[in-house]
Amino acid sequence: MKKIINDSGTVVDEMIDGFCFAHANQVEKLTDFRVVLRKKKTDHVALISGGGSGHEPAHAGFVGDGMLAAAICGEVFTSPTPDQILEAIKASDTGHGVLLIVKNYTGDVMNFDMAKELAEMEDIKVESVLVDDDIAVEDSTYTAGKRGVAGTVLVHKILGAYARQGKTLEELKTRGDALVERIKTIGVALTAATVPEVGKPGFEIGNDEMEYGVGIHGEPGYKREAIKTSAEMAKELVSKLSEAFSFNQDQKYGVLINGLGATPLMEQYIFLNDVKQELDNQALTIAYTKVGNYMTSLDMAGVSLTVIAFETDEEIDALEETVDTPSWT
Amino acid sequence: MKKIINDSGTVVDEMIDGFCFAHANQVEKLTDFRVVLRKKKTDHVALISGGGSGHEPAHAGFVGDGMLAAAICGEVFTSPTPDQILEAIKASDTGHGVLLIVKNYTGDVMNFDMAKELAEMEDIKVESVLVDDDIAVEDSTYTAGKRGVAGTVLVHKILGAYARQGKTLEELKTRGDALVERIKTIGVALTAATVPEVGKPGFEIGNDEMEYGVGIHGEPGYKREAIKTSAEMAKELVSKLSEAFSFNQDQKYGVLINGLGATPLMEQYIFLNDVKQELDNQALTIAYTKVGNYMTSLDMAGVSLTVIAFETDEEIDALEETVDTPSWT
Amino acid sequence: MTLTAKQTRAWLLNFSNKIHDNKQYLSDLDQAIGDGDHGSNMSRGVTAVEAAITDESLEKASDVMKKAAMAMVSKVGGASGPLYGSAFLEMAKVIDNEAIARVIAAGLDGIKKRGKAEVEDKTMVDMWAPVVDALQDGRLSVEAIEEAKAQTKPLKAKKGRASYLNERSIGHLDPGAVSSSYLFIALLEEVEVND
Amino acid sequence: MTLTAKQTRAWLLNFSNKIHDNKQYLSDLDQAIGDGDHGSNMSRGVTAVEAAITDESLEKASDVMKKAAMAMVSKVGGASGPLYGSAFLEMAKVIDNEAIARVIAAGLDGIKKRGKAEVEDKTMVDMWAPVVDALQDGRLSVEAIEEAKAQTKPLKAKKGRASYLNERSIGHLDPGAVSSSYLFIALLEEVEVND
Ligand SMILES: Nc1ncnc2c1ncn2[C@@H]1O[C@H](COP(=O)(O)OP(=O)(O)O)[C@@H](O)[C@H]1O
Ligand SMILES: Nc1ncnc2c1ncn2[C@@H]1O[C@H](COP(=O)(O)OP(=O)(O)O)[C@@H](O)[C@H]1O
Ligand SMILES: [Mg+2]
Ligand SMILES: [Mg+2]
Ligand SMILES: [Mg+2]
Ligand SMILES: [Mg+2]
Repeated sequence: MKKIINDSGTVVDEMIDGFCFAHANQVEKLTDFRVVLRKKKTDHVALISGGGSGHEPAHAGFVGDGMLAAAICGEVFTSPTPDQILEAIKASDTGHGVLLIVKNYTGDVMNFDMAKELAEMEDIKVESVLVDDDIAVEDSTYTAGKRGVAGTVLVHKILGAYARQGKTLEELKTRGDALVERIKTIGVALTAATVPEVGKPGFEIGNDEMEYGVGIHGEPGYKREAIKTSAEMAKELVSKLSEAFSFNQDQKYGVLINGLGATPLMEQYIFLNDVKQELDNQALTIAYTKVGNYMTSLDMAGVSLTVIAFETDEEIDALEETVDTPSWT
Repeated sequence: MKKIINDSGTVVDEMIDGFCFAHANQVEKLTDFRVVLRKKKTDHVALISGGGSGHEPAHAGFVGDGMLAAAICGEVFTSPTPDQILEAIKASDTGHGVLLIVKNYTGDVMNFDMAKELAEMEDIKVESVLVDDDIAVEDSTYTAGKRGVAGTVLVHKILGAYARQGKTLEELKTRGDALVERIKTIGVALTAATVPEVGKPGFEIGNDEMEYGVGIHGEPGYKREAIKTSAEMAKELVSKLSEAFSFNQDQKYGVLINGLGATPLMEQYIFLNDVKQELDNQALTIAYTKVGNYMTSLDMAGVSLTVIAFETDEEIDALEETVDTPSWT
Repeated sequence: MTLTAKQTRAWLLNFSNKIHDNKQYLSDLDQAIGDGDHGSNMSRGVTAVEAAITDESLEKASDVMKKAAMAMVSKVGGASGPLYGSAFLEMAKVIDNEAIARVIAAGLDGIKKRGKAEVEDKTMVDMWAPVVDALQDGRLSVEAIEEAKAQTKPLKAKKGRASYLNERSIGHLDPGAVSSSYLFIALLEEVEVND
Repeated sequence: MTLTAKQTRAWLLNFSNKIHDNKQYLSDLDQAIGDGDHGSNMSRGVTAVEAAITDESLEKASDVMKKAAMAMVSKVGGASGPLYGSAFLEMAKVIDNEAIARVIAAGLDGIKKRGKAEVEDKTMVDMWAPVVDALQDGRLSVEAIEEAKAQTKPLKAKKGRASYLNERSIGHLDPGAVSSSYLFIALLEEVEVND
């Protein structure tokens, strides 16, 4: 394992210290709780998110005016605990209530739920929106359901804009739940991530192999193949999304190409170019595009493709609105 | 070689197409010349930069209001040609003249010089600023001089702000030349980049080795060692900068931690935390900090550390000013 | 019979030792069908439990159990943190007044309420439920515990991270059921439960 | 004697063939002390040269040479593009009126002006300069060219990418000198130069 770290046990704390130093104008650390807070309090509903660390810039990079009021950092790839989340809620609430944006993993769901219950006992209004955009996993009552992945940052951005407009907690909850239904993601991994504490890659994969549908913690995907061209990968991923969406030529769509950590921007743009071809072939309207490392998996090579079906142009505007956060360009 | 590409011969064109599609609000392609242009013309001196491709987001990601008017994309790791540069100059000039920001490599210098001569023959006022911030290389009349690396993006940003203020071409040239003297960079690589056309890593390095001073095209560094902790790497790089600068406690400094492509943000923030310790030990004032992948080397793992010694607070303001480009946050 | 603070402390410290001893084994089990962190998660948790319950001023069993619950909740994270935390919290509510069978039953309710898993979903519920039954019948034994543990192997996971594996989760022990088995073996070792 | 358009075309096409034949070799030489692209840079360039000079309507040697110069300048990039481009451009200026020794001397001046290298800096200058001398004395031969090429090996690079290597550049042929050697061997093969 070659990493620029000091001690695998302290990576999260050192990262938070570096992060809060780098972005001292925008954020501050809630000492002892691994929470990154917006420096200037919001005068509207506070959006809070978080999860295991190792997905940087998610989630701390999206704290700031127009997006999150706080981000909670768990151990690497492990959900944060209810007390951390509770402190983030208490520090962020300005009387308008708090909306938790949670990725759908058993651990995250339970820890955020407990925090919600604890906060309600302290008379803070809390709602939560569960993001489960990863269509690589079957959604049925026989599984923990689909996972939350890169689409989560689109939820941060859109609801962030709505919150800034002064929408109520209930409105944000309703819109958030509806929004999540229209965001779907699917990825392809070329290499596995190495968790510092584990010291070796999370799964083995050949020098000429790739795997479709791998999760952002290295959860197994649905198909492993010899490495293909970007165009073929785009074809596969778009076809999966096409099944999941039943695309409609009268609707506008948005596309997020998300680098998983070790994949150069050059490849991400090439991949976008191929995704565009595929969507053009289906005569779809792409009204919004975003490319870059937003929800990573440490040093995993690969990309994910998120498509959002817009219901109104308001959503596009919400994505395009300028914000003041460390990592949203 | 595992890459998300189609054909190693067309990576640059496909990347530019993806890029211009993704950022259609801000930029457009100058067809046939691998030039990315700002969509809205500037009404002041036009800054232009470029170089070999493979350093994304440099340079096209910095095209837009407040930074560059155009970026020229060469083959991977190969300087662009004078005719490309000339077309970028002609398309960007609005009568206020054009400033070329050139990284100091023999190829880049000569190609940009030729373009300048050609443009002057067409009565366009052109000046250039040469960036040579990489202190890993000895600067003497017996070498091609220091290389231009990550510090280049600080030059784009600061001169971009000045240009937007309406400063003249001569003023920008003078300030740029002075600025470059106060920007120094040194890096450490953990792995080598793989150029698509070559198909294998640019140099061999052991699974437990790192090399100080490697260039952004894989140029050999000054020392290879077994992998160290982030704190030790910070100590080594800061000591090199310390020699080069003779640090002054009455001056303000800025720090850029630049990821080389495959290194996760988590590690970059940990590294920043250690760099901060080292600078604190010398009782230096850090008035500006930036972290992220700005001048990459394809899929190389590693970071570079750039320090700028500020002469005036105006420079800090120039760095902090909001701009409208694809990749500057 | 209800547990004293002293008995509760001894029980939890014994549990803690077993977790430390089997940390790597638990992570290995989790590597096979999860994300390989169950051992380090639990070990982080019980270390905090030890620190929280050594306080000799804790007089009632419920005080000790509540401290342990809070330690698990605030140090483990992941899925197992809230589950053990909820179990311990529900147990704390009744431990001063109810017999051990009712106490563990309360813990099981806590787990089921929090995690929404049922028997045969291949989770720690598949350890807690048979233990509650055995306690009610006054026949809890190491054999019964081992038996329950082994029965998680052929199951297909329907909850938690292992459920992403679908059929591929079959043939492996459930890590949470195994860590829970240590809790009940520790109970047997420290307390006369089948009285 | 001055060159005709036809002779110039034959010379450059011969050069082009030699570059294609040695593309990998030139890149390998560049891998040792540079960035490994000299072969592909030159091959991209001469492919463009071929296309540019086939036009039979080009009547003067200077027309052919100018086309070749523009092709090199606009297709090669890197260091060798502007250097070959400048050399060819300066040669185009005199080729219709001067003898070949003066033509190559003009090319050398172009290279030196553009790249600021002197003899013994381990660049293509170390091929061009001895060739100019030999032509002036009417004694250019394959042996002389090979000799000049070999002499770049012991030199320490002071210009271009190889200069970053400092002492480590010693012991390798300079790739640009080798590619230039093909230009002069092609010249010998197509034109009677030592008249
Ligand atoms: N919904 C659930 N109900 C009951 N137990 C569960 C549930 N989900 C997971 N578990 C238990 O948690 C264990 C995994 O815990 P752990 O590895 O610490 O958390 P994570 O899955 O977040 O990494 C599983 O082996 C299982 O026993
Ligand atoms: N300043 C210079 N003057 C003359 N020739 C030079 C100079 N710099 C480099 N060269 C020549 O260019 C060759 C390298 O060309 P090439 O590999 O195509 O460009 P790059 O170095 O940009 O990759 C060197 O072998 C050398 O002969
Ligand atoms: Mg986990
Ligand atoms: Mg080159
Ligand atoms: Mg686990
Ligand atoms: Mg080269």
